Amino acid sequence: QAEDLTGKTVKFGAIVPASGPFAEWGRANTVALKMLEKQVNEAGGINGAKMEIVIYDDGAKPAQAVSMLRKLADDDQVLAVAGPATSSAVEVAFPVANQLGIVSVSQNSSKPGVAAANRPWGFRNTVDEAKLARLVVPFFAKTFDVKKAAIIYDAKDATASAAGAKIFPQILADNGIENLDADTPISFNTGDLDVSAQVTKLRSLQPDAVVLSADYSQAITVLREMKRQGMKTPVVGSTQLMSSAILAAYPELPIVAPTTFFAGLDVPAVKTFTDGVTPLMRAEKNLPGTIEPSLFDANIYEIVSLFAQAAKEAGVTAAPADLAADRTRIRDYMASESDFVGLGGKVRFAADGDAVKSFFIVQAKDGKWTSLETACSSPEADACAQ
Amino acid sequence: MGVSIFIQQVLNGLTLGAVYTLIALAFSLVMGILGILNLAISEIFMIGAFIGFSLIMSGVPVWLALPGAMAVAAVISMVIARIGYEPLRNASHITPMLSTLGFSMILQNFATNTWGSDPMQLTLEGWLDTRFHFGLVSLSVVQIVVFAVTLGLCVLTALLIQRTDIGRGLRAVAENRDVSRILGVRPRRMILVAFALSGLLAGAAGVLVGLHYSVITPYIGVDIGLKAIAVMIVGGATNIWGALLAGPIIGILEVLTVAYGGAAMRDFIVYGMMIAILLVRPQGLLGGSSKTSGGRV
Amino acid sequence: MANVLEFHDVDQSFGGIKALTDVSFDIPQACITGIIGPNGAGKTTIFNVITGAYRPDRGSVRLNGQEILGLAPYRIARAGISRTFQNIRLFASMTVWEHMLLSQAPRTPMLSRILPSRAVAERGERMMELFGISAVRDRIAVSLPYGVQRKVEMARAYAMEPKLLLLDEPVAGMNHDEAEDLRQTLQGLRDKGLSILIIEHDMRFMMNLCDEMHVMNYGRKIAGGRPAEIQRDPAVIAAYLGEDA
Amino acid sequence: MMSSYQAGLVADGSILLLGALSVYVILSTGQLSLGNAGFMAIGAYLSSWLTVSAGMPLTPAIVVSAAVSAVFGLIIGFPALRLKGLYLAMATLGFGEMVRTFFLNFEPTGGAGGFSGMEHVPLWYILGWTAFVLACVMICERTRWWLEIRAVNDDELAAGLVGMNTTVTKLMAFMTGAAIAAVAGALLAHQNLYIEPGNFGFDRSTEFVLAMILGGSSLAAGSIVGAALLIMLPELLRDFVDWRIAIFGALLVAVLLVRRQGILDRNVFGLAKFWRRAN
Amino acid sequence: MILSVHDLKVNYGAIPGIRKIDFDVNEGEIVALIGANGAGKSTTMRAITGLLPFQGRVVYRGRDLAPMHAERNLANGLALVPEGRGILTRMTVEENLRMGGYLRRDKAQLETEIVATYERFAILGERRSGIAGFLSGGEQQILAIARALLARPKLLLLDEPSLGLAPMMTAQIFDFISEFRKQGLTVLLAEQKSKHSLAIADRAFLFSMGEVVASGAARDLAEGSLIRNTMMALV
Ligand SMILES: Nc1ncnc2c1ncn2[C@@H]1O[C@H](COP(=O)(O)OP(=O)(O)OP(=O)(O)O)[C@@H](O)[C@H]1O
Ligand SMILES: Nc1ncnc2c1ncn2[C@@H]1O[C@H](COP(=O)(O)OP(=O)(O)OP(=O)(O)O)[C@@H](O)[C@H]1O
Ligand SMILES: [Mg+2]
Ligand SMILES: [Mg+2]
Repeated sequence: QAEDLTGKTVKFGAIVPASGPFAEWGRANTVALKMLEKQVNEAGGINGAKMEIVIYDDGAKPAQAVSMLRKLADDDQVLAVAGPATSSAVEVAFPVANQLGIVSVSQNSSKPGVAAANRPWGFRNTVDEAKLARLVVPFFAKTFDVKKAAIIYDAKDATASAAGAKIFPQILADNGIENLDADTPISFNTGDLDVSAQVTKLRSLQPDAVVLSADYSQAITVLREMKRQGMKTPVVGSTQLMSSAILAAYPELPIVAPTTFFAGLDVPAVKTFTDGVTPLMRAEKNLPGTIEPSLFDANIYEIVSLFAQAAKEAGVTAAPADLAADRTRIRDYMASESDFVGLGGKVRFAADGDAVKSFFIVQAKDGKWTSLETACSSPEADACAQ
Repeated sequence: MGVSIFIQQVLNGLTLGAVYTLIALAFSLVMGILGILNLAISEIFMIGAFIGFSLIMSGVPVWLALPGAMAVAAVISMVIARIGYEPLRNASHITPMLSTLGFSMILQNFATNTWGSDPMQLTLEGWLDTRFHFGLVSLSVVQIVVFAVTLGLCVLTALLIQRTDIGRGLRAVAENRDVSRILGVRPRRMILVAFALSGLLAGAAGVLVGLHYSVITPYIGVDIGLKAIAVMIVGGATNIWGALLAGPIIGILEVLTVAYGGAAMRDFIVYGMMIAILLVRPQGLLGGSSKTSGGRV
Repeated sequence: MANVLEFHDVDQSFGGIKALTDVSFDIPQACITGIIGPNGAGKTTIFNVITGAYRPDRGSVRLNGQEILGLAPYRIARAGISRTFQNIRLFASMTVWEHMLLSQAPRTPMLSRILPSRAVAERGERMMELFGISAVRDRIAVSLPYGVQRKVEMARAYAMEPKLLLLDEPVAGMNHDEAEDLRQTLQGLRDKGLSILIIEHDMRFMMNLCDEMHVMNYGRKIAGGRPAEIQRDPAVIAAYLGEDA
Repeated sequence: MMSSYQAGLVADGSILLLGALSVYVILSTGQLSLGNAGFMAIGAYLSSWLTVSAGMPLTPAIVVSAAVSAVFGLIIGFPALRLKGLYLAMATLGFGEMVRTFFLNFEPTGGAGGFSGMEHVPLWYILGWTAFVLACVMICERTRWWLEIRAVNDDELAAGLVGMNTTVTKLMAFMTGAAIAAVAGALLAHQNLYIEPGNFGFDRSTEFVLAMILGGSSLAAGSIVGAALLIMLPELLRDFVDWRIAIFGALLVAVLLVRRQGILDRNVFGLAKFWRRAN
Repeated sequence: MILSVHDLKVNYGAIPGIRKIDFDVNEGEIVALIGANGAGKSTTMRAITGLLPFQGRVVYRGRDLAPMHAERNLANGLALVPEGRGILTRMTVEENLRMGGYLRRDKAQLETEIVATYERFAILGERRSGIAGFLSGGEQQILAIARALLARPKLLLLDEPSLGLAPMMTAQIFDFISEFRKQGLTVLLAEQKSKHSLAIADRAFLFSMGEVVASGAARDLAEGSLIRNTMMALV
């Protein structure tokens, strides 16, 4: 059915935070995308057409994310966009995606309900924190024999505060775990260096476990303070904790989190990806020499791979006149049951726009993440079957 | 239990307050005297932290890393004085403030590109890692170092400003450049001195913060910087001792709000208190009263 | 003749300094009244009390019988007292012409301040002519020579259509001829009914100008009367004029 | 025809221009406000709540928000009367941070999770408001009333002594500035369709000040240039990738050094007048 | 000759401040610069002192002065009492006087001279720890002159020193100055009130529209009708 597109170019866009507080994410994302572009084109492109990924930086700022989405859609005439990353940017960008009729797929955003509110063009290749937490907490409680726990969260981060203030308390209650700070929640603000007061308070509650709902860069501050105050309570958190940087913060402490990807995962596709991209990232001047690909790199790699597959199979024409039709084709392909296989297994998108994929419950141990258990983000049986 | 937690919290607050005090001093050296808000001080503080970190990580002892980072910070501050302040001295006081904002962007971008945006972590070893325990209360050697250095630098700065010709010269330049020149003061040199001193203090604060919290990112400057400005204002920008009083007040207030209220309300309380103090004492707690501003008809 | 201003029993101190002690005098309508005295005697302080810049410890100041002590400075100005400053205070961003427009604004209602007005423009022109500053109308006022700035200040003060004009050392920085011109201008204004209170150290100028004079020393009024009497008063000679004056 | 990308930039620029004007009006009386993002937040949240939860049409919602924000301007303006220079700037900064923290904790408008559900406004609507506000300010600038505002800036004491009610002037400036910032906030909310407390931080307030000072703080028209520059520059510097922000900062310093009174100043117009008269 | 000025020219942007000024001052003299408003007296003084960029030559004690070096010129003994007094209003009277001796090394001697100043001008003594900005206009003028003399200048430039001074105080100030003259002080004086300054000056130069239009012994100028005529012609 697909026509031969030799000589043409199929363009996709990507919006990454390559400057500002998440610069490292964006810069690593860029490396992963460049690699993918090369791989696809070396393998014959998209039905003969060259694939091109136009990458813009939004500095994790909502206004710039929107500008870039418009620029990609209008000036660059891309067929679909990967990104933006942060939930704040996504909240503003998805309505514009709907307005313009172009797919926008976030690689990071895990704030509950964002894609669901922006049908039909907004998607997220992430799993809602609520779904993950529901499976992680019981597992964690059993493993560490948790009867009472205390929650600490980043009140300024929309995702972390939604999880910390609403989702985790509910899940603790559902699992019969006493929430020690239910009345006076312990929180801090993004960018805080000093969380000594919070940790002193946590310590004074003497919990069996600490629920840490924060982005890893903020979580490190908390873990460090726990270390300084000699607090040895196991920690459980959300996907936001996933980063190799967490591993160095408090190596003696068991830290458990859910994720759909981590660099040491023993799956062939992941190994190939990691082995391919790690040296490229480490060769970049603006990235640290010890960097490892993160969950977000895997996610954005999957997103554009999926675009490529959609373009191939749904038969885009890459003709300027068919732009709107091509975009719709990609959207329809994404919304339908497909057989796309990502790095960690099958990936599809539920009606709420979020990914359905398998995930792993991992624990930090000896400076690495170790997988403890595999699960599926969808309650339906075999939704994640390989 | 309740009491020792409280004491621990007060100690936490004092440590935080000491950090604020140092940065507030750095601000007030240029603001209290020259009347300009050097927003880049936040970033100089951050760079100081990174330089200190890098030096310590590469094996330089702390007693050498501290002055090293302070020196680098002072040089950056002097560059800002020459390029970002001097040529703009005749413009309204907002213009140099914005040019220092430009420098903050440069410094932050530089740090992101040099050290990455992810947190940089330091593992302390040897005597620095020691902690003393008094029942449930604990105090680290680094905390003691933070207190001692803060107090020492405060006293030195105050002596310099209040007891020497340099202090008078600085105030003269601030009030009227031409008049100070016909009295023999060299404005360019004076301003360089003020900026250098302020850089030294910010750099010291950076290293101490790095040591104490042992995690830093290129973005630590902004929030702490704003708080430090609040501390300077609460204490009274024209009085060096103001920062020494207001730093611990704000530090403890902040920590106690977090401990017994909630972090979410913290900034609300802190800035609310700042405004309240300004309403009662428009020149800050120790700032000279408006009488000394010298206006008469 | 009625008094425009009655300044009665005023004490003013600053910390330990008694700037005015029990000072009283009246300013008759359509008269030029002078205040002289050594440096720091309290002359400018009298102006500051009248215009509301200072709140005295005690006393009463009445403008046409109305108490004005305690009113906000802008209210006193609107009630008809305008002044110049010993340390010239012009608006740094404004041209001479803008000073003329501005000074007429406060007494008019809001709406007329927004709409352009021919009457205001005409009065502005007249003020500049009166004080001889039309030639510099578009210059930023503070960049003018010292003496010219004084004239701008006077024009600004007079443009407010005051009942009482307070002048603090107006001829400082003017040469003899300019002072003479100013004397004639001021006497002309007096003849049209304006009351003027003036501080000046130039005795020759004052003798020719004033209808009446008060002498201050160390915060107290030591003499008052016609210029010729003042000039012969031994207390005044000792405190202020010196033997050879 | 404008692409939607360009249209988006124009909308962003208009909103920034309104923000800059809100600072300009207050600064004209010599008071630096570093808290206008707070007024903007009030406008954004209140107008959004009115349109989404109370079902009010947008234009009256904006007017109401502006009025409420003006009341807050009055409340913050009163204490501001006692403060001078950077002390005042800090108090306004504190106010801005307090408003932000308030919305962070205020669950009825979503707290940290933000607020959404607004209807999109067309570009012409944003431009209309901007043009209206700009025209008002520029007309005021030519009146004698504006001379009073400048007089308060130049020498507050002398202004009082030559008969100006400086208290009223300063408070009016604060109220007007607060109202304009609220309009900017309302337009932002209905342009982005999602707002969160993080949108209204210190960086937003400084951006306003920056736009105004860069463009020229002695006349409203300057803010147009400043806002345009601030919106365009980051886009033009995209090629520099990693060093984009540093280069932006350096250019900023360079512009300030070359034109320390801002890109436009009163003389530009003064010259034009001079030219006309000469011919 | 302690100072000679050749072809001095200063512009304020597009506005000419002075066009062409030539004059000289001999060691130990009092020289008066007189002329109407805007004639350029203040501009000349500020340029010589090193506060303004200028064209032309200023030769002070045999050496050419570079523009804009007020600090260095003071170190070489050239002090200015500026128009408008230039008091540091936020400092105390005592601190202002101390600033007068900022460059002096003999701080002990300076202290005794400050005490002597207080004795001579009782007003300053009474207010030594008061904020200078609150002094009356005349008191500030006294402070400014006293402060300049504490720098031990060789050449003192006084811009309208009698501005705001009561007649007796003017006399006292000039007494004070003539005392310093005996110790080798030279004075350059700018005054509007020609009568006043001509009475104490040795020589005078008449300025008009930024140029020197007449000069001579002060006594001659005072008596002759030259000033009056020149001024009339130019106004
Ligand atoms: N705001 C103030 N604070 C402190 N002292 C003041 C203040 N205002 C005036 N004084 C003092 O009060 C006294 C009278 O001052 P005032 O200005 O009235 O003098 P004056 O008669 O105008 O003198 P001059 O002729 O020098 O101008 C002076 O000693 C002055 O220092
Ligand atoms: N800052 C300035 N900006 C622009 N022009 C100036 C400035 N200062 C002085 N001038 C101009 O320079 C010329 C000379 O002024 P200057 O002040 O030297 O005169 P002066 O002889 O001292 O007068 P006065 O006796 O009034 O003090 C005048 O035309 C004046 O307008
Ligand atoms: Mg006086
Ligand atoms: Mg002069």
